[in-house]
Amino acid sequence: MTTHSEPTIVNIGPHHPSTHGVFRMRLTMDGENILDVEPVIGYLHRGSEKLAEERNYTQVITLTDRMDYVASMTNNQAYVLSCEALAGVTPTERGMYLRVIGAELQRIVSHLVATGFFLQDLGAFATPLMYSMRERERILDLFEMLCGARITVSYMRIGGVFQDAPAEFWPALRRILDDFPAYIDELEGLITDNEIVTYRTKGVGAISGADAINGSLTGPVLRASGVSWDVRVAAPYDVYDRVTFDVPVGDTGDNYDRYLMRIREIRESLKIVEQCVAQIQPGPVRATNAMLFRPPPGESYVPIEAPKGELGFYLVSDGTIAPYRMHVRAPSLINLTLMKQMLVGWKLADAIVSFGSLDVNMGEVDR
Amino acid sequence: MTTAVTGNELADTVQRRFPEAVEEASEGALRVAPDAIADVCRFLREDALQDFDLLSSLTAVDYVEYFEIVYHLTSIARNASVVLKARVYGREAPALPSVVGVWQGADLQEREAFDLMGVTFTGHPNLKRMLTWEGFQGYPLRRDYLEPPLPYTWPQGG
Amino acid sequence: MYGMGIVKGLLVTLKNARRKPFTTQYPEQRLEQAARFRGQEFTWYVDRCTGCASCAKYCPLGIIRIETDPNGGNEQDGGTYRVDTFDIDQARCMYCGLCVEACPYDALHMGSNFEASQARRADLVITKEDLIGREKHPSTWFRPQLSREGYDPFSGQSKDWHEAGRESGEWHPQRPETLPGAGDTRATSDGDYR
Amino acid sequence: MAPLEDNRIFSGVYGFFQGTLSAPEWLAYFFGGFAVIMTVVNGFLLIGTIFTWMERRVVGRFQSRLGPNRLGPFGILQAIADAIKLLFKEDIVPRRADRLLFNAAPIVMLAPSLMALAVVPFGAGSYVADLNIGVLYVVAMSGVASLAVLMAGYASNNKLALFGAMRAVAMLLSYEIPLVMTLLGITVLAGSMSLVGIVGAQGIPFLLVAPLGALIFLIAMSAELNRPPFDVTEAESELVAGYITEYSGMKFGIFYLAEFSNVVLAGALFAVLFLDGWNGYFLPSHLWFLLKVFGFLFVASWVRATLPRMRIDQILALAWKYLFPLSLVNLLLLAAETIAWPDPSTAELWLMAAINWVVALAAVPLLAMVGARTPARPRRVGFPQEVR
Repeated sequence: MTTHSEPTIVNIGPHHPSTHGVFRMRLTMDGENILDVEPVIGYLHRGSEKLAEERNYTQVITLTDRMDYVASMTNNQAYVLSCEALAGVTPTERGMYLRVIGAELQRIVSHLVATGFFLQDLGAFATPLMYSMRERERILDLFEMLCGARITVSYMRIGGVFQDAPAEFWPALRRILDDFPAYIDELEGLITDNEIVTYRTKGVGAISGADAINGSLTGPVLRASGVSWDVRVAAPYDVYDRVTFDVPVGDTGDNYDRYLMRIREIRESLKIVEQCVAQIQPGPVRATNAMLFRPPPGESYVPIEAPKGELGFYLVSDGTIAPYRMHVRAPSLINLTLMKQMLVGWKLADAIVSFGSLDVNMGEVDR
Repeated sequence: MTTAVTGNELADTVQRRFPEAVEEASEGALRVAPDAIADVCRFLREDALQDFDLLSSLTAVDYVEYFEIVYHLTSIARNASVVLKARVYGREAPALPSVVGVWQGADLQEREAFDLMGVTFTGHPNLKRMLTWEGFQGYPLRRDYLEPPLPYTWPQGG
Repeated sequence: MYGMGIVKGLLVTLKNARRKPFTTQYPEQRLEQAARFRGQEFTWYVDRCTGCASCAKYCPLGIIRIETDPNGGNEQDGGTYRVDTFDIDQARCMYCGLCVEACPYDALHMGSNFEASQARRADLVITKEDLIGREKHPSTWFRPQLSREGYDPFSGQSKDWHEAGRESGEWHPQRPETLPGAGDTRATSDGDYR
Repeated sequence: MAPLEDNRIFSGVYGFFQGTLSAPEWLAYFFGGFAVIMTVVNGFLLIGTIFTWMERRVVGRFQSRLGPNRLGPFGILQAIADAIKLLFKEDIVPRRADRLLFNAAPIVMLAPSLMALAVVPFGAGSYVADLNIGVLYVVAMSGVASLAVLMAGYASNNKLALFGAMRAVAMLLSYEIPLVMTLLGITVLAGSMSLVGIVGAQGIPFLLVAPLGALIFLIAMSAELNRPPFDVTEAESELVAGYITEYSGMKFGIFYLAEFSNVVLAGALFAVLFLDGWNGYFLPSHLWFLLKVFGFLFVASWVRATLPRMRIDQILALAWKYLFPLSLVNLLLLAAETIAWPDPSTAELWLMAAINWVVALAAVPLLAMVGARTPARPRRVGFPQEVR
């Protein structure tokens, strides 16, 4: 006699240990295999774009910190660059260098978090996560020295940064730059050629280069699929045209490659910070001291390479002190487009790992 | 450096292919008739010369008299970017063809524009609310959206 | 060989087991904080405050409440108002520091404490009396004169308003018209920024 | 089979009741046996509780943090504090759960591991019972535990728990076979199934003599106990807490204690079967036994702190395509050697050890290439009508 069975619908999230914030997947399952995925988002929607219309340009900076709460420095940078393009303000030299140092340190922090939680999803009992958090804390101490806060930094202002780095910042940065490569080798030793990790992530959730471009994926996820597209190289902003670094590119675009991209990008970021520290000159750190920034009417969109992908603020100004419309091109949201294609056909365990490898931050997805 | 293709340069190539599509070409962007947007986008993507294969960002802006949908396109091979715009009039049911057929990346961005601005994209596979819950009435990002006075109870969402 | 990756991982864990734990036991031991730490319990010098309320205007959340008495105590010649109430609602404050940045007279400074939690939400509102009576340990956030002097809010003694010093004029935020390349930015006659 | 009388605890209590209280003979016998059981079960559960504390400290140490250190010296009372806390926690039974099965599951999980203690020799001459089919008894007991996981998963009316239960059934049963094969190998080598006999026959610790057997035992036992890298039944990153998602209060406490006590039991078995039980120089036999068990527990915590989890189909592939042939090779090898040297002296044991090591070092990588590879992308399993 034939046993009749039909697909079960399993809800992963919104209250679930490994959904990187508040995210829900309605999986239609046949036993362990996934037949259909429907991501449900919006649990962390705070209406940042509506709020921005009631705040003046400098107050919106505190809003941008809280979008991708793991990489607030690069959020500030994207917003401030867009404002400067709006009013034609050119930031000071030292301000730009400090911005790039902050952004690259933030990229290292964001990739550490992504790698740590990627291993946590794979089941390693929080040990790689603890190592990543331990190193992340040392960089957050630097941020605390630089701008007074560890997570919501609000460090950048239109025209540069709000205050110069304190004297004890540079030796502390020097210490980190010296012993970080050794630490990254240790973290890689724990993960990269661990048979169980390769066994579970190689070939899982692969996306081809063409599909990735068509699905507007950007950042490490796109580069893992073999497409060499990095906004820092394509459209250099701040001082990225004066530093040399290479862009790691994967080949198959599976979970393993996405993890490798992040580890290699951490090494590249270290190189960039090294060059910035060498090239930085004393000088003013802020072009304008304007409290009420009032750009001429117009619009601007300056994309940057945030840790999660291409982040850009589309600002429309009508000449008043508040932006008329602010739209955030959120890389985390758009990287979710191809999730169904990545997960269908795989197992329940792979769904969590593939979602983890996309390194999505719910604060940025829902805004 | 990404060469920003201006609206004027693009105007005549698009004009030749789609005579009545171009409404206005300025330094910053090329404004196209709303119902021709899908065809122009397909042309810009598939044409070997243009090759805009990455839809960077899709935004809806509410200018009270009309809604303006802004498309930021990028060509990875040519390292070029262009801004395409389309204006949709009327506030009850503004609609224009969806470009999900051209770039799959537009899927979630169009759903967000529909959810927050109320612009329907015809031909979108599952145009549903994304950020607000199913029982939500009104489109919050519109300039004339007024939060109903408290205490209000939304019907139980899906 | 098949098992080598796993063995290497195990050795890395073993190597880390020999290192000293990096966690600090909070109530007994404390992390040393940076001088610029944006903490709770603001430092406010009543003698310097002219009641201009630019901090209240500039706060993104609008949680600073200032009531001044314009016709009353206009004793100081500089045309300052006497401040009757100066409440900061710390329950909703996010410690972004924009109020400290906006204060043109260096009267308001960020605090450097993070243990000011209360049982009831209403107790979280700091009143004028609290601010005046409190020990003054201003953080050096957006106060270059304090960081230049190497002041450490965690060890130093309370700082009187004379010693807090004041930064030169160009450091403080300017009125918009001094913005290079910006259009006419003065407020229109009917008061709103049209 | 040593009679119960010469067991020190039993004879002490029996004498006390018989002599001073001049109680009837059957009552003294009852209390004598009860005392023996009390000491063994409580001792075992105490070690289980200590292991929960030890695991948290050791894994903490691996993660360069401290682990519990507030209650008692080095936080040793943390385990007892957890037990007390769980006692007072609210005990929730889900609405449409199968009440009988739901309440029975924790007991069915803990009871077999306690019963399996009867045959384990803790020291020179101190064991509860020396059954001559000791190994078969242990295998029977470990089979029951997998039943408890299925009962818990099915009874708690929760999809994630059901997933945990289904995975448990598949994994535990398919790892039973390599486990039994290895125990068979050891029995053949030692010539007797009684654990005391096996300890006696170990001139050299069997770990050296049968390395392949030890490796398979370790892997199969860690799968039986849901220990990483095989903890798919309560995978906290996928199934929230697997089959014990719906459990709270002391029922969860019993499950938690049962899981850790099973690991201690596995440690005891590994010590008896492969590390020559309580034999050792200078130190008293009980201390040697404890040292060996805690050594195994340290390695278990070490593995738990490092290795990520494998996917369920990879685990099954590992069992059937890799461990099963490997255990056959091991069994064949040991059987041949026992025929060649029926009653092996120490010298012959060393010879057998040499052969076994060579074969082990050859067989493991060779089979790894062939057996353990599973198709990275499983065949598309769809329903007749593909869902949307």
